[in-house]
Amino acid sequence: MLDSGKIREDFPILSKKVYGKPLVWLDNAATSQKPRSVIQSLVDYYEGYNANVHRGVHALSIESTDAFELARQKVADFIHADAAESIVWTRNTTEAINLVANTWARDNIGAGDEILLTPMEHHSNLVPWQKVAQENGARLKFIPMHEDGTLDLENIDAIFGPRTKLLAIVHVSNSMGTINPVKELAARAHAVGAMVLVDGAQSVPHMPVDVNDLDCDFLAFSGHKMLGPTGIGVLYAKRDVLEEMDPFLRGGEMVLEVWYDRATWNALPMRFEAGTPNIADAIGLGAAVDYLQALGMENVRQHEVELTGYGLKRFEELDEVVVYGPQNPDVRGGAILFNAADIHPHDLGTIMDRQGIAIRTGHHCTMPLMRTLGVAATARASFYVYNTTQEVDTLVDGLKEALEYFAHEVRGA
Amino acid sequence: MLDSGKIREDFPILSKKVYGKPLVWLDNAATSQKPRSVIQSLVDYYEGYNANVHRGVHALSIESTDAFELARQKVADFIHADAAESIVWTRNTTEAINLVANTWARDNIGAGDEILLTPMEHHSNLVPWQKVAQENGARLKFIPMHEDGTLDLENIDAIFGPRTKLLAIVHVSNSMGTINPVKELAARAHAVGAMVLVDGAQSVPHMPVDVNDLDCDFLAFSGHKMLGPTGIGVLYAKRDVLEEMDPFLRGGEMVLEVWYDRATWNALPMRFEAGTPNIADAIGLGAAVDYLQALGMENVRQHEVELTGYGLKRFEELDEVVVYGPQNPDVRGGAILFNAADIHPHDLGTIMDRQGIAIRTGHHCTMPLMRTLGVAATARASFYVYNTTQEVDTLVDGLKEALEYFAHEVRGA
Amino acid sequence: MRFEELDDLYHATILEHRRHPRNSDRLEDPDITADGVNPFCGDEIHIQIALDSEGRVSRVGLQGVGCAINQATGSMLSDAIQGKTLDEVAALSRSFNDLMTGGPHSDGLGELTTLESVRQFPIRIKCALLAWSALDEGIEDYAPARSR
Amino acid sequence: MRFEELDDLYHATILEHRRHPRNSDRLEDPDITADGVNPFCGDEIHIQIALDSEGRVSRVGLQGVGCAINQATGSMLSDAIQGKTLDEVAALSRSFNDLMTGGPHSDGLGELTTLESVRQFPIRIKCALLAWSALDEGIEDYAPARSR
Ligand SMILES: Cc1ncc(COP(=O)(O)O)c(C=O)c1O
Ligand SMILES: Cc1ncc(COP(=O)(O)O)c(C=O)c1O
Repeated sequence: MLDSGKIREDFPILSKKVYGKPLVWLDNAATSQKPRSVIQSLVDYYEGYNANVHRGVHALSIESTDAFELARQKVADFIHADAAESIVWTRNTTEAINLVANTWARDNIGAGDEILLTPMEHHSNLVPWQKVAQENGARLKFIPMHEDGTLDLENIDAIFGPRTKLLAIVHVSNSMGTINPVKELAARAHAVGAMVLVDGAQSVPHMPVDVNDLDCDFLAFSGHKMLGPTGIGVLYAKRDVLEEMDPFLRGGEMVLEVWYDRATWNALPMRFEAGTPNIADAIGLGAAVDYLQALGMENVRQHEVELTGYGLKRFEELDEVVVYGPQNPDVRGGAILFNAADIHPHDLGTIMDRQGIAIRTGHHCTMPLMRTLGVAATARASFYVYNTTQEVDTLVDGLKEALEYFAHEVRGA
Repeated sequence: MLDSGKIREDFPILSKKVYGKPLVWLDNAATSQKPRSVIQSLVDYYEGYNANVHRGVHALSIESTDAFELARQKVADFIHADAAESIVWTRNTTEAINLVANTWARDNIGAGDEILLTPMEHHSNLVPWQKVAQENGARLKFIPMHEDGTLDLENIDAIFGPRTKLLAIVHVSNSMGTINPVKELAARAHAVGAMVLVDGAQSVPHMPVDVNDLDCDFLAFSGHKMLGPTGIGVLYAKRDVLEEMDPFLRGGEMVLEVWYDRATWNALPMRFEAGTPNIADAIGLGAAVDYLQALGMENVRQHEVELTGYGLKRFEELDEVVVYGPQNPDVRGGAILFNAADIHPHDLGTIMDRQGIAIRTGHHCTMPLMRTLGVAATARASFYVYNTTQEVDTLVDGLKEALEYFAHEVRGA
Repeated sequence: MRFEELDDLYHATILEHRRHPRNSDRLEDPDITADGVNPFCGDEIHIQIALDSEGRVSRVGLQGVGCAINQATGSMLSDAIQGKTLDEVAALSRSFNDLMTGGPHSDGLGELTTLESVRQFPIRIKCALLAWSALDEGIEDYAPARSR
Repeated sequence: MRFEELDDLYHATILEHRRHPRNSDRLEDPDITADGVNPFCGDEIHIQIALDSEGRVSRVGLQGVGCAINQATGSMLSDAIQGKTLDEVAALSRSFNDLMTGGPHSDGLGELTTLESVRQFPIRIKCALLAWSALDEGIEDYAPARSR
């Protein structure tokens, strides 16, 4: 569906060589590469209209404010939010989740209440809730999981209850690729009066996401994983929820009036954006959204289904390799998590690296999940719009040779 | 001392025209412009070695981690910090102050304790402390101020006491330019066992700052005000203080080990940096520091003393204009705060804007100070390395014409 | 320096109103009061309205601090609403909003039409709207009291 | 595919140690225990040491999970410290650290010298150092107990 060959031309870094070999970037779940248009949007900003936003009467301030707010509107449209006021800029997914933990959750989750999670949460959607649980006397509860990395929803009625105050759930697992049935679970959560936070770090970049369809109360995601710059992320929240929340960080920009002893708060969404925002990178994320919209998110998704399907099939050739997570590419994202029987992931990572292939190795910020899977570390290849089946071939062929290499031990210096 | 003419060539935006007139950027206290080397550092990163930091074994991740940590070392050296571990990346000054308010202050300031501030604090060094005071039952206390915007230290002995737990003070006032005697006050604070936080948003970019000489426990500043990109700021903290502090934001990167119910923390400074950091802009700030170091901070300071002295003198020609703050340029930073008797600052701002001159108008995020000065709003011109005496002339001449313009009211459409 | 492009914004009529604001005495026993602040500018506006037995605006008091646009708009407003019913005032306010946002507007705006020039300075539009939005709120707050 | 540049890192000696780790039985009554973890890699190392009456290492147990470098280093270490006094072990550890950081090092490292190649892969140096820093800590913790 996507013309990856053409897309690749938009990404300057993809023509780079690593150890003399063409770069094969398969570490997209960690961070994506950036198209020229995004990089250029930063240059245009700094060379043409850099100025602090919102309070200036001069031309550059007006221009930068307009571009900054236009980017917000683009992001709102991208996830089908009703209003730009629902889009709060953060540094990344992690800060977005911490914002909710330190405001809504801090004020609304009490002793004995339950926060419902899954065993596959990224540390960023787990450790903040540990703090809330500890400080407010609440309990973390985990939806059970099948061996193949999908949620076990058989006893779902017993899982949600009157004490459930929040469902905080990853939309697409960054480790195993599992796509969780967020919409159905959100309906369950709302039925018992709980709120729903979706960690969209791996869904928003890779598939169409509609916050009204999911009916989530909060959605968190990162710009750097969706062709955007580092340093910019998003918290989406329903307008009425945001309206009721106490501000998080305090200082300039988020206030309306200030006296020595007290202050009142600015309108949404500035109320949640203290200090000078990351203006350039918000605009850069707007450019990334433009790029993705032009590709079409249905096409992006389809491309990854194809790559993942092809990858999973080719992985079957590797006898000594275990693949974790669901096997049907239609119900999973574009990350393949695996281990080679006899080679530690870090050795594998080093061997792949010397072939120009960037994969990620370790715990992928899901240490508890690794324990549940019974492994200390794993390797992961993850795909995006510019990856090709040829690159999947390079990966699999590279793995084959690595396995062979480690099988022969009699070599000398 | 500085060759501003040559410096200007390094800043692409300065050759821009606004309404057909050359841009005169005098809004530096809000944000500075960026040299080509800083912009290029971002392009180099995204086109050459963009990758997530710290946990990758592949080449790009190693390269980006090295550059990211080198930038940290550059910033440490710039403020003469003993170790790079003392440098925590934040989004901006505001987040840096909030970090301290939500960790050290939350845990160490109790009922009846006092937080000492000045009447000239930026909202970002006031509103976070209002929250701490409210939640912990502490009291905000303000050092008195003379009419000329300098602190009144006559009764200083009565001001510091056994209940003083924190002195949070702006180093250089962003409104009036006042340079506060931070070193002397820090010594007083430490003598009564209080900690010292310095808001260096307007000092670090403009003069040599040595954290060991000041002996402050915390120093906060923003990259975007010192030739760096938006979205990156710094909290410096003494190593042993940081070591004792609870983490603030939680999630990936800041943890060492994670279980479903608990976690342990990573080493300094990562412990305070949750989630994917703003890698590109940290590297960009490193490039900005390189640029400033090459100029020499003593020279930067001297240049601004000259411009401010020249400006204050030329302002004397304007009968109907009131200038606030201390009058001796040797004891003040490069910001001139003023009001034209009969013209509201916003009208002034608009008239200057049409001449290509960007000044700031309003409360400059110091609303309580504006009330103390007895004004609703003011205008501010603030200088940096690329500003020239000719630009000061353009400003003063422009003000003259604006005053004349408003003096004649009989004009028609 | 050529300020021609500013002459529309700072039209003689506008500057004259700013220099000599109309109806600036505070009313002591108003039927309606309305207050607006724009903390970002430090602008304030305070309006008092007395109604006659037929519900028409009989007297207006308007005080404020702020920029020329804000001050002049307030002064013109205090003239323009005299003798009007509250419904007519609300219609006038809508009409002025239309003028500012570039929509089609009725031509009953009189002097207020000189403020059309503010549209060339988008950042200043809120200065012209402060008095009107305060007035709208004041009338809204009054309406339920009236129907009690 | 040409892996020549990897042949130094995955030297035959290293792979052989990884495949057949020495001294892997856990000691039941050790004088010294030392444990190291690198959570980022999921690597672990557990060392037990028994001393003879003269304070020399008489037996070693070493178990671990982790990459080839970590495993091989541990295995070589467990051989290399046999019969040494704790001071000699500490000196050997310093010497190995010097090897890894590119400093001058004594030539008493024996097989461990094959790990010099790790220096070409800086990100992997911590894999080679895990066992040694665990050992250093284990000895440090033992020293005060000894002098009690
Ligand atoms: C003195 C002072 N403190 C704090 C700040 C806040 O900086 P930032 O908006 O970058 O967080 C500023 C700048 O606006 C400032 O001038
Ligand atoms: C599922 C998931 N959640 C959260 C995060 C954290 O994102 P960030 O590091 O950008 O805050 C990531 C990425 O690492 C992720 O994959």
